Amino acid sequence: MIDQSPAIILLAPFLLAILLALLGIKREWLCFPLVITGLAISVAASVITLMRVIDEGTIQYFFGGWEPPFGINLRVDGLNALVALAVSTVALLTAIYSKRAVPAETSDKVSQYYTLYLLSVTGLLGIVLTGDAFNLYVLIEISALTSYALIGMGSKRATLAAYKYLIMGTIGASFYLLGVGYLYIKTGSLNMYDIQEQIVANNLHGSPTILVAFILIMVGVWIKMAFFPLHAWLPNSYTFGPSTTSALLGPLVTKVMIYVMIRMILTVFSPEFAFDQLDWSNIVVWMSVIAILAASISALAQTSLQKMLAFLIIAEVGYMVGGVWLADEMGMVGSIYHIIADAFMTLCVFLFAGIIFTKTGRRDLSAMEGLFTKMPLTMVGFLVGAFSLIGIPPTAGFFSKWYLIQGGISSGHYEYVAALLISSLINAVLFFRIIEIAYFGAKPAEGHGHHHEEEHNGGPTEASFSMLFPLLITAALLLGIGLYNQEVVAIITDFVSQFNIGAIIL
Amino acid sequence: MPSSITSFTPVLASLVSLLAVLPIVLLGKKPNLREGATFLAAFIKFGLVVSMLPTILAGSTIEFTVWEIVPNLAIAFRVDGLGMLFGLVASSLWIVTSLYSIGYMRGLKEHSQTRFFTFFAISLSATIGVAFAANLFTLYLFYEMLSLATYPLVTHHQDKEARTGGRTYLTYLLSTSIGFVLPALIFVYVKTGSSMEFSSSGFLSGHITASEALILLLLFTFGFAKSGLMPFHSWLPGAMVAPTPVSALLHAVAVVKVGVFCILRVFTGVFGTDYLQDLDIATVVAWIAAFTIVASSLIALTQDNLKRRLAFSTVGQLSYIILGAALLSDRAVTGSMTHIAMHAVGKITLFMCAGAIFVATGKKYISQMDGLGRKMPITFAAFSIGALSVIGLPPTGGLISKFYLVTGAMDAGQSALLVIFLISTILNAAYLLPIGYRAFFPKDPQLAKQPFSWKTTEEANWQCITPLSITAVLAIILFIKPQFLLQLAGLMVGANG
Amino acid sequence: MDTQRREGGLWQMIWAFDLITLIFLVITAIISLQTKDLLSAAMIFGVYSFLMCLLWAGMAAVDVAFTESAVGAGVSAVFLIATVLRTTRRSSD
Amino acid sequence: MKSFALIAVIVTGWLLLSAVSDFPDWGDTESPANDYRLSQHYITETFPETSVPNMVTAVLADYRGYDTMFETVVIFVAGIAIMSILRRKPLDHLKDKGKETRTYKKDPDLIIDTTCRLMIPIIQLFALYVVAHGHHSPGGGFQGGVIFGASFILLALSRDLQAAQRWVPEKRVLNLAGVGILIYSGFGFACMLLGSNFLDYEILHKIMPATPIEARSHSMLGVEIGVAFTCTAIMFSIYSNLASNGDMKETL
Amino acid sequence: MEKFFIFAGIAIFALMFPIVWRIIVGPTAIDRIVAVNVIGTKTTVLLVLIGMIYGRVEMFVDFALTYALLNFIGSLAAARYFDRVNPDKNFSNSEAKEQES
Amino acid sequence: MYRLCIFLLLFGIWIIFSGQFDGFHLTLGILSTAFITAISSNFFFENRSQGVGNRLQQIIRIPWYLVWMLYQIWLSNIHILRLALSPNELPEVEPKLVRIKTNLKTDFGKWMLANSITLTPGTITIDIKDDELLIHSISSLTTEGVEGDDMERKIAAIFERETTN
Amino acid sequence: MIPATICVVLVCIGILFFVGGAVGIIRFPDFYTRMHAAGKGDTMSVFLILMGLAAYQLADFSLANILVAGKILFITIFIMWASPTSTHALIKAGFEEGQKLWTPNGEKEDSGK
Amino acid sequence: MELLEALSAKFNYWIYVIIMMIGLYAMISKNNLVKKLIGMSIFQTAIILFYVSIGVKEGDTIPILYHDQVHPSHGDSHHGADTGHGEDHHPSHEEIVANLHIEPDDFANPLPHVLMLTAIVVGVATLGVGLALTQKIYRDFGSIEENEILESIKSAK
Repeated sequence: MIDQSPAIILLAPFLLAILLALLGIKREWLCFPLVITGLAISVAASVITLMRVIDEGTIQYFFGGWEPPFGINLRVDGLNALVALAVSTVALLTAIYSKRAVPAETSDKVSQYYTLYLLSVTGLLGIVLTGDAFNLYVLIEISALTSYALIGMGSKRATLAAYKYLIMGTIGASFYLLGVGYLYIKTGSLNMYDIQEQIVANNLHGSPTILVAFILIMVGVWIKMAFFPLHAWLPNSYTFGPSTTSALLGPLVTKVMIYVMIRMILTVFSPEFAFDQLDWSNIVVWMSVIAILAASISALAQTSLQKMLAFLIIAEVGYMVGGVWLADEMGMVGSIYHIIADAFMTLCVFLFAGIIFTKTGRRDLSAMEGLFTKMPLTMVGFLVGAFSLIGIPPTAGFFSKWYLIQGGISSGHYEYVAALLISSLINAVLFFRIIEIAYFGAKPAEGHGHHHEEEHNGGPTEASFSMLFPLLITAALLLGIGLYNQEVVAIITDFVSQFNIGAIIL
Repeated sequence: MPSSITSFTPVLASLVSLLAVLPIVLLGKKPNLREGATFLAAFIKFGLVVSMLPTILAGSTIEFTVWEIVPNLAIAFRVDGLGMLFGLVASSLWIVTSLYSIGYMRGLKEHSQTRFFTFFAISLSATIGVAFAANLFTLYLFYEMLSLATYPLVTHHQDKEARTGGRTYLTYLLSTSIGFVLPALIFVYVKTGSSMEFSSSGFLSGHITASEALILLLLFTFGFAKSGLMPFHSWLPGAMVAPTPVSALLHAVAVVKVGVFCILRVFTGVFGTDYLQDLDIATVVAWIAAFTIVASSLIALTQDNLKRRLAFSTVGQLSYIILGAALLSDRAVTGSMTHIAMHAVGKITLFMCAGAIFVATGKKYISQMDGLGRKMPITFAAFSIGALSVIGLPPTGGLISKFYLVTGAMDAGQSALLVIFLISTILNAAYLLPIGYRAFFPKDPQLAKQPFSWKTTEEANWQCITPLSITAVLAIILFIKPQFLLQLAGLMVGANG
Repeated sequence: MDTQRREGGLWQMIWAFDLITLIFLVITAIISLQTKDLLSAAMIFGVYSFLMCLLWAGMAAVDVAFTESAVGAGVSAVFLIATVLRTTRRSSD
Repeated sequence: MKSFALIAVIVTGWLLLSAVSDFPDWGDTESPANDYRLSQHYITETFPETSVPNMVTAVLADYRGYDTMFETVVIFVAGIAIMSILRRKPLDHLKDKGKETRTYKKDPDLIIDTTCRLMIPIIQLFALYVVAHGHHSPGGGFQGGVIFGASFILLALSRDLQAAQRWVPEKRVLNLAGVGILIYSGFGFACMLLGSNFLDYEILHKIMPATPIEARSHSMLGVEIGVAFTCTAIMFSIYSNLASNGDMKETL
Repeated sequence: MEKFFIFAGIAIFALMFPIVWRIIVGPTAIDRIVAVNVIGTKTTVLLVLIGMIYGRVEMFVDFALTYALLNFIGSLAAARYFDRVNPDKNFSNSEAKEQES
Repeated sequence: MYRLCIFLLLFGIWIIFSGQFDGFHLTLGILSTAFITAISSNFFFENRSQGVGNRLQQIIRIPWYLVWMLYQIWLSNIHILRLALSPNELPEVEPKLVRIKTNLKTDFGKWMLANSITLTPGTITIDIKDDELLIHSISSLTTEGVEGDDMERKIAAIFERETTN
Repeated sequence: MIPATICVVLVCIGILFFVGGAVGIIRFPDFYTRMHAAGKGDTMSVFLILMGLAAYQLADFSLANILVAGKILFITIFIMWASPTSTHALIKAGFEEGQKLWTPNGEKEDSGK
Repeated sequence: MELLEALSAKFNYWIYVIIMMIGLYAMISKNNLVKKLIGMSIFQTAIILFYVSIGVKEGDTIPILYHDQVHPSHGDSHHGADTGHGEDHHPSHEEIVANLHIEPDDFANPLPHVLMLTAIVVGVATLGVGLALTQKIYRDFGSIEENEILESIKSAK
């Protein structure tokens, strides 16, 4: 069964999603255990796969027994395995969180919600693992369709946000598909590695078709990852959807799309093409600088916690896109590391936001008054996430920033470094604003004569175990990933070094 | 070649107060036991630091690598003369401050005392961490940790004023550390590719160009904004909203000293004085420091709030240290290292006095303190000693360090800066001495006529008085016996020469 | 059935066929989007799908044409009409 | 928005057109896509390897069966998604019934009803034929499923939703859809259990009375049936949700 | 013979033009629907014709049939729309006028 | 019995569809047909009281009717063609709505009648309620054919002979 | 050759009827009359064309081709079956929507298009 | 003339871009939610057109093997020989394959067709979900015009 581990990563949630759809309608209590089982198997398989990748190098898995390019294969290398592990872990943690949130927010549609949830995770895992460019599109659509529904199940405005997401998402996915078509028309292949081989064999790097394909795929993926000027769908989607949805999609969707971008640049088009031949690195890095700054500043203007976090995600996307396009090995390593780190730190803050929303029913920042005294453990979890987003050692966020800045400096993109730092500072302002509210809110409650109902009941109390547990685990993971960043980076460097990016720019 | 010994002690010294957090939190409901834990940790820490002293004085260093966290870059501890000096100051003063804060907090019946002591302990841990850091990276880690851990202390009152103060505090410290130090740090890492281990001759030479060096130097100097160098000084007066023990901690023991300590480390350990001399860029810093000295002294003169005046005084005094380092001559560097200790002792006395005054009478403003010396003779006596030490007059330790600084300036041939030293000393005297004078010899004839008697004194509780007396005495002792401090400082400079 | 390739002249004709369909496609696409009545738009979209289906049949993509005839022409037009019924028929653009 | 859209469209259009001149001509047999071993293999080796004359079906259900499984999942997801977005309890339909301005007719039209009545079984038979003959002629699970679903839609159109619901109640619809995917993935998992890769049908000859190559062919049929199940159920489910605005009462 | 089929096909195509014209001018939605229905029928025939051109009509009849069926469903659905909605004469008339302009 | 007939009928249709006579496909055909018979056989005939023989007779008679219908459709197409291509401004067109009554009892009969009316020249059934048909006629000339009972008798002769007995 | 001839003739007549239907659809004055053109014109022409094609298919007389012809016939039956129903459904819909009946008097207003 | 030739040889690709841009324009600029979805469908079909155009070969036929290629004995017996039920006189699969000769250029490239089947399915699924969202939006906001909805949100604030 060990040989099957890459497939099991995504087949486990898939199978259980179907079982859940069949069994869960009548028996609602069955939903949660099934979800957890599926994701736990997935996490275990991811771990096994990662071990295998470290031991054996790249793992191939041929669906249907057909060798590529004839069949579809999973091709797992260091990059895949890590991102898959991150995705499945985040999904598992969010699932644990969802135990109470889902029945509360989607009253009579629990089994449907969980089915979509698992399928969404399946889609994301599939995107990460597959070695086939077209299969990637199908899986993008699966994760997108499930996202639309998962968001649309939220409040009134969530539906509108989901609609917008649908339109933008379809444009993005279609651009991607078109890009694959442009590749196909020139190479005749769909397997990522085979496309690369064909491009090299036929010397297609100068072809305008390949160039347009590259642009299309990049723009498509940028739309899906909400890269700054194309981000319009994201903030409302993650604000008004159910909290579990935000906690699942917020950390994962954008990261997975960044993975796709990296995969496309490294594996399909080759870094020589993307960085050297096109020489766009400056433009894209500048774009990401603008993205980081604009998103951070927009985040400052928000009064709703979720929305603020949504803009932070957009800023983080800027980090990673910029990091990739620094055309520097360290930048690439930093971006990949940041994918993993950011998945967990966004998860952390979104879980926090979800807890606050379930506890107080409010989304604005003032909902958090005095939480340090009322919900100390929750706040501790949040603090770790916030520190990580700000980039305070020894959380994972610090180290990802470390590598990114290192890449920025060694490639001479000081504007990127500056943007990164400014955004860190803005994050600091954002989070300390929250911390301040949570810290200072407690005292006035004693003296002033406001008779809120909350205060009569003593206000919100510590979140339930099922909500708190994932938050604290995430916080611990953030610290763990931070402290053991060497090990993670070693895997990434192993992967990245084969592309020899550093040599290209010189 | 000084030998190096591998030992876990420096790590333990840093960790002990962090470990103390657990009992402090758990014993939160029982104040006596809780504070017992604090003391225990403080004494253990002090003991650990002192236990390393002989080794250091013997010319060896103690090293320990904990964790290689980023390729080539480890969290590592290394105790050398400068670190030892600072560690000694910090750990010894923690005991005093702990005692004092117990008095202060109980005296004022402050809320959330458990939280207070918790973060106090964490801050100390970070401080010792900074002191014993072996490389820039570790230094930065503990520096950040200190910034964050002191935030709840600064904003302890949780009122509007505390909110503003805390906001300023964090804004300055975090923005400079993230905005300046971090990029500089990574720049250094990228350029040298080394472990950034401090060494007495620096490790930068040969890796960077002169202009890069200048930028780096400025980034580091301004980046460690805890040193209060203008224009990044205004967090310091802002942070005066904190309870006095915290101010004492901030100004004397932990925060600002960490700032200047870091700058000293950058000058001596990262660039190396020789390299700086070659490049001839330190003068820029020296002049900024000089400007800060004069300007802050002038501002201090105008302040009525005692703590604010002391705060501006601190800004000036810190710049002495930076200036001393920037002069790059052996004596000046020695002076600035010693000044860390001297100023710490002096300034902590002053702050504790200010706190004691507040605890006893609730007075904050200098104009209210006419004749107070008669009610609180011990406090004001200590205050005067502290003031003398800060100004640099005998019989206090301040004189020693100032002497070295001035002679150092002469060595360096910077006669213009010499003038600055003199002017500032006069200004120091001008803003500190009148306080004591007014307290004992009030202008108001009615107050002046009041007879002095021990019975009418309204001193603060003994937990407040004891520590400030101790530090006042310490200030005098340091005048008499400054040798080991000088020896420690000399270890650094000597290795340099 | 002969298994020979069809001769070139025929190919030209098929090409002409293709061309007409494409022009029709553009026309119907524009009409469908410009009509202010959503019900009509839905039906015209159905015509668009018909033409697509023809086009694919003409390009030898039988399976695609089959799917399009099943989905595009039938089901999605019905879905659109259902939505028009459940929302509103008027459109401002 | 309009001018922005225009700019976006023009830029994209220019971009796309700029590559057109680089394309091989339409219908070029020598173009890379047509000349590459991938498509050549599919054309020449499909029958030898799978004994299915319809290359599209073979590629769809075997070579790229993994894709098709997810294609089915897409349908399934769409069904569940629409249900979860729209479906509401009849209760809140009653609540806002006062606001309804539309009236509905109950009695079915005789002509339409009779026509559809006679048509439906034949349509269903046709649908099954399409599924079963996907190997030899165009068609397959998806198309057959849609047609089968259309027969239910036709019933709902000619009478009302309840008539169709009596036949395929909502719960059964969902079960059918799930079972469809389960059938599909079941073939895959069976292969896994027998020790081969997911969806590697060849190994199924151990449990099927067939040679390995026939096992591929037969499994493809099985897989198509699974697809058909899902499509049928979901198409009807989508229709009934959309047309009744989620309360399952009235449809078109 | 194939050429004849192609000509026939093009002729039928050409006959779509008037119907498309009807679709464009309307004037009401139901007129358009009628026209769409007619186009659907023509398409069915065209599909069989294409099958003849390819010489493999047995492959094309299947979906020509599907086509006829779903075209029927489509126009039925459109008709049922009017069945379900209250007659709203003002709307359809004003809408018709908008179309003309 | 009824189901068996349906089964055979459907199986015949399957054969036309399928065109594959090997065992495998025939098995599939039998399975599919059985499945459809099982789920939707009762769609075919509303009134099952009639015997199989009766039905067979009806089926035999239908083609003749269909031929007649084809002729009618042919006529109606000629009619349309004439109207459409006449150079004048549609001389004969004089549309009106006509209501007629029918004596047919069964739904199937009415259905047949309505569709026949639709396909004969110049008339279309708009609505059918109970035994009343609403007919749109393009000109008064064409209405005669409908009102002349000819068609109704033919239909009755095929489908409702039993009921008249 | 005979089947081909039959085919050509039938297809041509069918197309002619298509022309009738198409012209009718644009020329007739109101919805109901257009419905006549649409409903009737299509039925016969589809029948003829498809029969023509079926006849051609039978040129090579084999079982397979008979079945194909049968299928084409089936399409024809289907269309002739469905067409009156959809015609009816649509005209009923138009009737219910309130389409006005055209009268020769009002001709001048409407026949402009 | 050259231009015309270039145009005609790649006519499909030109038209696909035009259709796609029509769809894209509608998706971005239309206010009506249903119109946007129609635009989206048009946009997606344009891509399908592109893909299918790739697979066309001059003089090709549909990608299904000829009946007599698969059933060599067909000409005599009018019976298809099924591979699964090897009665004695029917050739086995191996024999058929051994005699099989397939000229790749005869058949259209099946791969784009397969891909586009999936794309169509995805298209209809997206359309369905979009329509469901539209209905829910109408239920919640009473309008399917984007600007009206945004206004009502603004005024509700």
